[in-house]
Amino acid sequence: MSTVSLKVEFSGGLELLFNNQRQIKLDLPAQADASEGRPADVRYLIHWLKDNRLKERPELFVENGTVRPGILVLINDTDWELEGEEEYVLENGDDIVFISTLHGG
Amino acid sequence: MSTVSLKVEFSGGLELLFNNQRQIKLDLPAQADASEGRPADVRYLIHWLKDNRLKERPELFVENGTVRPGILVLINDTDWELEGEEEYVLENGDDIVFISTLHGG
Amino acid sequence: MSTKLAKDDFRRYGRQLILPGFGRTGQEKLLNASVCVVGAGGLGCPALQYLAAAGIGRIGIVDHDTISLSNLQRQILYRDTQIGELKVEAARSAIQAINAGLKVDLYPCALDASNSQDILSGYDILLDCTDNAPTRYLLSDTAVALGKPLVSGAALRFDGQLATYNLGDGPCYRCLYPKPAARATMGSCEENGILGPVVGTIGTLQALEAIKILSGLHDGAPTLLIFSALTVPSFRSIKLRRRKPDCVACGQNGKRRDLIDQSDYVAFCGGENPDYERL
Amino acid sequence: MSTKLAKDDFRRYGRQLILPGFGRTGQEKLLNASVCVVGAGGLGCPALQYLAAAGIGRIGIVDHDTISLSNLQRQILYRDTQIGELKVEAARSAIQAINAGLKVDLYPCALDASNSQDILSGYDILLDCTDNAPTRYLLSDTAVALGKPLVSGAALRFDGQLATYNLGDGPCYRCLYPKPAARATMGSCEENGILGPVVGTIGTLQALEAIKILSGLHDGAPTLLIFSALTVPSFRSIKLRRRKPDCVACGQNGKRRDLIDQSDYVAFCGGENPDYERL
Ligand SMILES: [Zn+2]
Ligand SMILES: [Zn+2]
Repeated sequence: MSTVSLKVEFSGGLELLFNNQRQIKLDLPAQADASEGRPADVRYLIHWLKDNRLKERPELFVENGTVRPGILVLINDTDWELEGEEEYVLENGDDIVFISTLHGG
Repeated sequence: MSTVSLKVEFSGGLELLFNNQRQIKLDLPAQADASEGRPADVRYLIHWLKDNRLKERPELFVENGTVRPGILVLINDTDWELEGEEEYVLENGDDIVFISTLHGG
Repeated sequence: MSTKLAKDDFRRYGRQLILPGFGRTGQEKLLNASVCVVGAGGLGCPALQYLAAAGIGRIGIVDHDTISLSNLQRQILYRDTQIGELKVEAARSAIQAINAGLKVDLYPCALDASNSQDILSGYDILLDCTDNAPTRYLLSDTAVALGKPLVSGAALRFDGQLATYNLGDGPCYRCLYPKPAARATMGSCEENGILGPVVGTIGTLQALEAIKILSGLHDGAPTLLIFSALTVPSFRSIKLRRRKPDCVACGQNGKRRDLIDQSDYVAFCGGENPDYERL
Repeated sequence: MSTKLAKDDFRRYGRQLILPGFGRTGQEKLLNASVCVVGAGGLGCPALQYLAAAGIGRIGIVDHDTISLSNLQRQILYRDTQIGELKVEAARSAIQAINAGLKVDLYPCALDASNSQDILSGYDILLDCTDNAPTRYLLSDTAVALGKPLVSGAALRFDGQLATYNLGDGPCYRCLYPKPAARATMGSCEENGILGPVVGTIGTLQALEAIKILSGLHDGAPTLLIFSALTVPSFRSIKLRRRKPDCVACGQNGKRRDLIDQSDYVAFCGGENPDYERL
C-alpha cells in the first residue's frame, strides 16, 4: 500500500494530548478510503491522528468533524485557509503543524 | 543549457554589498565548467556571485578564493562544514545563506 | 502639528538615527506617535520599556491589577518593595526613569465593552498584552471598530505567539478564531506556568513590531510568529490569511461598533476564569 | 552544599515551579547556580533582568564603562539620572530591586588576558554580551580553558545572532571563526546603529538559554539562531558543526590556557576600535 510521508508537529499545549511529543514523523496511507480511492487529505489526517495517536481527551482536539475552535492548522508554514483547509491533499514531505492559540501573558 | 535554481540570502551586513538585497532567486548554470563538465558547487556559486551580483568592495566578500574570514555559509539551514564546504554540489531548490558574524552588543 | 527632535534627542537616539531606512524621519514619527499597551504584566513590561527607550511620544497603560510576589519572576518593571501597588503606577515610574520626556497616560481599570473605544480611540497602535480570551476578543473588535493595528502577543509555559491584526488587508483576531476555544482548553499562566524570558521575548518583539509599523519599516504582510523554547527550530513565521469577507467583525457586513455593544465577551468565552492569584 | 528553597520562594517562583520538566528541582538548580554576564550594555541589560527575576543565586557583572545618554535607547536598566555612573553599579541596583535576595559580584574593569581566568573561574555559565571581536575571542578561549559553556549574543542594525559555544561536544567560537574578520568589516553599534528591541530580544534569549542549560532543559545540540527584524522568516535555527579536532583552542592539540597567555587579542583582530562614544 502506498503511503505519504509527513512531519506533524504540535504546539501551544496540543503536544500534551499527544504524549508530550512536539514533532512526529508519519507514513500515512496515501488513500483515505481504499474502495473509493480518495487521496489522503488534511481531513483524513485529523481523523487518523485522533484514532491512532491521540492519548487523551479527544474533545480537546476534534469537534464537529474538524479541529476544535482555537486550533490553527499550518501547512508548510502557511495558514491552512490559504491551502484549502481540510480539502488540501497531502504530499510527501509536507510539514503540518497543529497549534493551539494561547491566551496567557 | 541546464540550470540549477537557488535561493540565496545575505545577512549580518553582507546584504549591503549586494545592493541591499537580503534574498535573491538565481538560475545558475548547472555546469561550472562547460568543457570539463564539473557540476556547479558552492565554490562556483561564490565566484559567480562575485562576478555577477556583487556591487562593491569584493574584498569584503571573497579572500584567497573563498569567502573571507568572518563569513559563515549555511546550506539549507545547516553549517556548510557539515555539507562539504566549497565542494557541496548545488541542487535545485537549495537555500544558501551567507552571513557575516556580528560583534556588536 | 508635529514635534521636531530636540538637540539632546540626536544624542539619545543616535543609534537609531543612523539606521538605514530609519533616520531622523523615523525618529520624528516615533516622537509624534502614541501607543496603548493593554496589560502591564509579563508581556507589557518588556514592551513598555523598549517603547519608552525608543522614544514613542505618548504611551498609554491599561491595567487594573496590583503587583504580587508571584509577578516578579517575569514582570521586570516591578520591585520587591512595590508589592500591593497598582501596576500602572509602578510601570509609569519605571519607564519615565528611562526617558523623562515621555508622556504617559494611565487607565487603572479593566478594559470592557463600555470603555474600550473611549480609552483606545486616541492611540495610533494598540498592543494586546492581556492574559485572557474575553479581553482579546474585545480588543480585536475595538481595533477593527477604530481602524487601528493591533500587535498581539501571548505566551504560556515554554511557548509564545505574536501576530499583528487589522493591519492593511490582514485579518483580525476573529478572522482566525471565529469561535473561542472551550474554557477547558484555555490555559493561564497561573494554572500552567510561564518562563520569564519566554514571555519577555514576545513582549520585546511586540515593541519591535510597533516601532516597525510606526517608522514605515513594516512590510504589511500578515504573519504569525510562533516560538517554543524547547524545539528546534525555536521560531517559525507563518503566512496568514487575508481579512475574511464573512468575518462578523471586519468582513463586508461586519458589525464593528454594534458588535462590541451586543457582545458579552466573558459569556462568549465560557465564563469567568478562576482567580488563582487570590487563592 | 546546596541551598533549599525558602517559604517565600514557592510564591515568588510559583509560575516556574509548576512547569513540566522544571519544578522544584529546576528552581533549586538556579538558586545554587552562578552566571557571569560580560558586558552590561544592550545585550547585558535584558539578560541580567531575566536572570535576576528567575532566581539565579549568584550573578557576576563585568563592564568598565559608564552610562552615557546614547546608551538609554536600548540599555533599559539605566536611568536619565545615572549618566556618568558605572554601569556595573547601576545594573546591580536595578536587579537587586527586582530580587533583593540575589548575590551580585561586580568587576568594574575591562576583561583582558591577565584577568579573565581569575574573574570567570568561579561561575557555572558565561554570557558574552560584549561589543567587540577581541573580547569575543578572549572570552571563548577562557571558556574553553575553564571548561564552561559560553552563551554568546551579538546584534547590529536590525540583525541579531545567538549561539552557545563549548557546550558538550559543540564548537567554540574559534571552531567557527578561526581567523577574525578584517577590521573594516566589523561594524559597531556606534558606527552602524542598533534598534533597541533587536538587541533586547537577543539578550533576553541569552538569559533563556542559560536557564535552560542550568535547569536541564537544553538539548545540547549546537545551534546558531539568526534574527533579522526586516525579513520573513525573521528567525532561523542553523545546525552547527561539532568541535573541530584541529581547533587551536578546543581541539585535540588545543593550547587552552597557553593560548590566552600568548595571544594579543587586539592585534589579532586588527587593532583598536575607534572610540566613537567619546567623539
Ligand atoms: Zn475579521
Ligand atoms: Zn574550537
